[in-house]
Amino acid sequence: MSFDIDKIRNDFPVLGEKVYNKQLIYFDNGATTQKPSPVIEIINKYHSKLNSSIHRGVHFLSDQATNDYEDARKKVAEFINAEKSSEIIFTSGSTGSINMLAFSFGEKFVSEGDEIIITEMEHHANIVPWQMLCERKKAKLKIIPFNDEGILQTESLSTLITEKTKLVSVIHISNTLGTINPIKNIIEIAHRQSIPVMIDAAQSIQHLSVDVQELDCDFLVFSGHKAYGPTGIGILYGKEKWLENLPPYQGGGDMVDIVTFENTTYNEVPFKFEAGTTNYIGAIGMAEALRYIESIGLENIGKYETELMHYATKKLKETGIVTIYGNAPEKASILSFLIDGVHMADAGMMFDKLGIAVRVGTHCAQTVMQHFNIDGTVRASMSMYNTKEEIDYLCQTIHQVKAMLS
Amino acid sequence: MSFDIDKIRNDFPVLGEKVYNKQLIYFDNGATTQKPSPVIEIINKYHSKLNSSIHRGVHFLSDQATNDYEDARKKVAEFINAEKSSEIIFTSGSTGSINMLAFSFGEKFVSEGDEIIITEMEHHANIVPWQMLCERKKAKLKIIPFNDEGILQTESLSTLITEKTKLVSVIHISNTLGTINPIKNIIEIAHRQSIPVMIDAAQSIQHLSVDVQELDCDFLVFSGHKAYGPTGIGILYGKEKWLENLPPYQGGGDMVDIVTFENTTYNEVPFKFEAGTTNYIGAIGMAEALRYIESIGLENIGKYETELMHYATKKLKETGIVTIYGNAPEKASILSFLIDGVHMADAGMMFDKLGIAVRVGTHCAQTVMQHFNIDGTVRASMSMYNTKEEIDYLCQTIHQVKAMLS
Amino acid sequence: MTNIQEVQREIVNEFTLFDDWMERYNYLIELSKDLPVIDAKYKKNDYLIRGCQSKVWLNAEYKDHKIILTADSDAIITKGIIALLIRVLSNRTPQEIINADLKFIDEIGLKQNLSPTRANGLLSMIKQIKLYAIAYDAKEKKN
Amino acid sequence: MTNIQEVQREIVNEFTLFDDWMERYNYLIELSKDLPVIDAKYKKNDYLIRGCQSKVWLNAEYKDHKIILTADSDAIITKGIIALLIRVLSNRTPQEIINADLKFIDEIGLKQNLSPTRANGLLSMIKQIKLYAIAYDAKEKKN
Ligand SMILES: Cc1ncc(COP(=O)(O)O)c(C=O)c1O
Ligand SMILES: Cc1ncc(COP(=O)(O)O)c(C=O)c1O
Repeated sequence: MSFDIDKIRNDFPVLGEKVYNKQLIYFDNGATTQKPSPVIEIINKYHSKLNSSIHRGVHFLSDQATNDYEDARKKVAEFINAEKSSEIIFTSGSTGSINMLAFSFGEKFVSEGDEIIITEMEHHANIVPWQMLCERKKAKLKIIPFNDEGILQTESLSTLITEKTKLVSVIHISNTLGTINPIKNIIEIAHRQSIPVMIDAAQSIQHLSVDVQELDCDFLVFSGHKAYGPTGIGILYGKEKWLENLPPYQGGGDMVDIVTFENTTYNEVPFKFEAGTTNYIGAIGMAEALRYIESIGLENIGKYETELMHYATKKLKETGIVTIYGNAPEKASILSFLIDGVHMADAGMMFDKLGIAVRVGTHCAQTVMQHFNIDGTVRASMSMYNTKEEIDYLCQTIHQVKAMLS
Repeated sequence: MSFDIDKIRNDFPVLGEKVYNKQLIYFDNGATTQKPSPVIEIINKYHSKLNSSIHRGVHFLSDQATNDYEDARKKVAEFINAEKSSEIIFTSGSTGSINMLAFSFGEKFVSEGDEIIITEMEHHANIVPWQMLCERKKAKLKIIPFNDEGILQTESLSTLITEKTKLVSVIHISNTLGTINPIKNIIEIAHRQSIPVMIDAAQSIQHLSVDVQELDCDFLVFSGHKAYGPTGIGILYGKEKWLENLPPYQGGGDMVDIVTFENTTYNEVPFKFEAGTTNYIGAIGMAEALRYIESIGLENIGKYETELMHYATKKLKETGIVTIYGNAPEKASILSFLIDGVHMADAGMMFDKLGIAVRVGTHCAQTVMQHFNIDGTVRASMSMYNTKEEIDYLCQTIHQVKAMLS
Repeated sequence: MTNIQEVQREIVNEFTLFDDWMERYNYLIELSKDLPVIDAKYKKNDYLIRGCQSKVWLNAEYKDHKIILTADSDAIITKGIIALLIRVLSNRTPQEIINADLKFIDEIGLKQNLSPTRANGLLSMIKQIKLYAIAYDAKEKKN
Repeated sequence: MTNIQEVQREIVNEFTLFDDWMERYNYLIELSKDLPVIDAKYKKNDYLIRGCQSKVWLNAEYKDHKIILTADSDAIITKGIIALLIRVLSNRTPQEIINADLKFIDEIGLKQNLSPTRANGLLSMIKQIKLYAIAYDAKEKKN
């Protein structure tokens, strides 16, 4: 299949917009991706023709919405090759998923003195829920460090694991350094001691093929809005054997079987974890986004984005005035950098006015900044619809920024 | 202001749809309401022109989205007359809101032997989170009963309250019986003993004017999708003095101030309670829906819906073959009933094929069914876009159903 | 006796006669009346297939290498659909049931009743029948 | 001395000369160089107005019924904006500051920098200046 960048760009209406009279260059894909027309249209269609609450209705619209919602679940299962679609729980996003897991897993399996292992390069979403759990349960958080290249020191994992270790939770692709972590290896090491592993795939699901059965991960999370889908929807994948054993997170409609004031029994998996009216339109939109990804081909996308990354890295280095943070050999199209002698905030404001949307700051990964002893970086995160021309323009701009600001 | 039903119906594209070749009659508004064009359009516009992650960006799109998101917060605050917009927390829905409160309030204020008071007519969303909390903390759930008319026995509240009572949580309008509960009175009684009160306004916010300052409630929740807005978004209102004192619910991006592995400090209210990428497009859509409600006028809506309710009640009674559950004098446009001698499931299937969307079952309020010792009811819940003609057709259909099924 | 395929075809043919949903339902209501009454001793919670809106009781017996199904429901249309299911699936060998592809449900427009929305026990009922068949089949092979 | 309104008008006039954003930024960068250097003793965490992307240090002193502001930032454009704020707000009475409506920020297109997105401390800085003013005003009235 050929990769038709013009066609792809055409599928994303926002890319045609101008800001401050400049053609928009959207390099903030790590924060959220833009939406292709099929996603926009299905949401529109739902709101205009079909909207109806799911699961409990006995009427046509409700049947239709329920079927589409459950089909969305199947699509997600298929996309990550889950064994069963009941292993897919719809949540509000990656953050919602990790919090759900931290609570449910924590209630059942974590007690005083136990340990959870994460890495030094986690997004706050994969730090704070575990810290909160540890505080509640008097458990301990342990950290796999990374080196100055941004490479995870995986070899330290086996020494970090003790008989008190209950879970290992690892970011697949760092949203700041771009590092693609060797999660298969990590999962193997943890499994040797029978410790379950959660993968934060928020930055990887849209970039490379994730096969939960092949990885053998126990849990995996990602967000709809970072994979060309709508906001307010995300996924918690869990192996059936785990989900069956975890207590529910939120209580409410749909997640129950029989409710009495004396005793309430819960619905089966996955419904047990989906309390209340779920964001079914979000789920349906998300499935459409995954279909869109499939129509382009994840392999094509990954290849193209990697090419962009290599190109951008080379070009940034050629400016001679840029320091890149994160230089792992296995890297996705996320580039964190600073222009020498220029404050990131100044750079961000200038980029903005020149039409370039980058992110500036800690990228919700303050521990990464602490590692390098910096306040933050400028981050350009590239997607399938970005181009080399856009990268060229960014690099030109860098010179301009430098000239003005120092 | 006149109430132009034709114009209103025109604003809701789905109402023009046919099901099984019959004109759709949508009487399932208690489950979810349909969306007017301005809401559909703003979501569309966001997806096509503006989408960008909020709060952390320094670029144009992100600024715009952040401003619109924070304006949405102001709109919600204004709509319920909150003192400050920082008292408005965006959640995933009423269920998400109640679970957030049950956790955060429970962590801080509820311990062994303490009591939470709810009513016998709660939606599961206002039962199960408290049951889960009570189980975790070994606390006790106490129940304000209702009588066979569906009237809450408010007078029992003062005897239920003890010094162990930590919170009273009450449904404003019953999603099953339609009863409008005397929440002002309940709040007064509880406040006399300095006990905070949460109001579940999921069914009232779209029907009558809710003024949190006048009510003096401590917390209030509702859902976007039941008030003509999108799915996946809801509100937890809390008085500032409470929100400042409650611990966060979910951990992640945006809700933190400084994150280190040793110690994490939290952002200020309301951000402390909004972890991760929030459903900002949902929030913006929700605000648009509230604006739509205002453009029609909540008073006009309430008056019209009450008129529909009285008309429907009269008509249903005139059939002579219907039993209505919930006959409180103060009632919203929610009608639960059974056709004598006809199973609700049979009735539901027939209504469906005749184009009428009603809900059949327990409506996530099993304790209400237990009260009446029935398996469930048929529920017709009416909105501003329903008409007397639709009610007439429902009543005709009831005769047809009865004739066929007995 | 006609096989599962043939009975399904029969049913589909019967339903093509109907112009609208009310006629179809009328027919299901008729069928519900013919459903052989299940033995009272099976109308207990142990035999109940839980559904949200209507109750379905189901019993399976094994006679002469065949599974005999009896059932009931408190809802009439559901009972009519059950009557169809029994017509197709009762008095069959476990293998026949295990392999049965119940296309007729879709073809006569009742597929909805098997969607996860319709918590009326029909989907669970079919699952339960297949489970019985698997169990009797395993037993058979053991003997 | 010109009053707050007049200074704002002056600034707006200056900015109308610029055709594009780069010129405006250039001017802000120039201004940043003129910002009187804050005393080193105030460049400590106690005087820091926390922002996500750039740091702002602020000190307020009260002399002859007027508030004297000094400030600094590690980001240059932010520093330029601070210079404007100080030009408008420093050397004013508490009452003047309390009542100040800082329209110029919007009018010269810098409103964005006060949006909750721009966690660069400017919004907090203005809040902090107003808080100082309120505090000194209260003190004044007490004396
Ligand atoms: C009274 C009441 N409370 C809470 C809820 C739960 O709302 P949601 O499903 O939007 O979370 C509902 C809606 O079903 C309701 O009617
Ligand atoms: C690696 C990683 N994990 C988790 C998250 C949180 O995702 P969300 O904000 O969609 O909940 C993000 C996104 O910011 C991320 O990049």
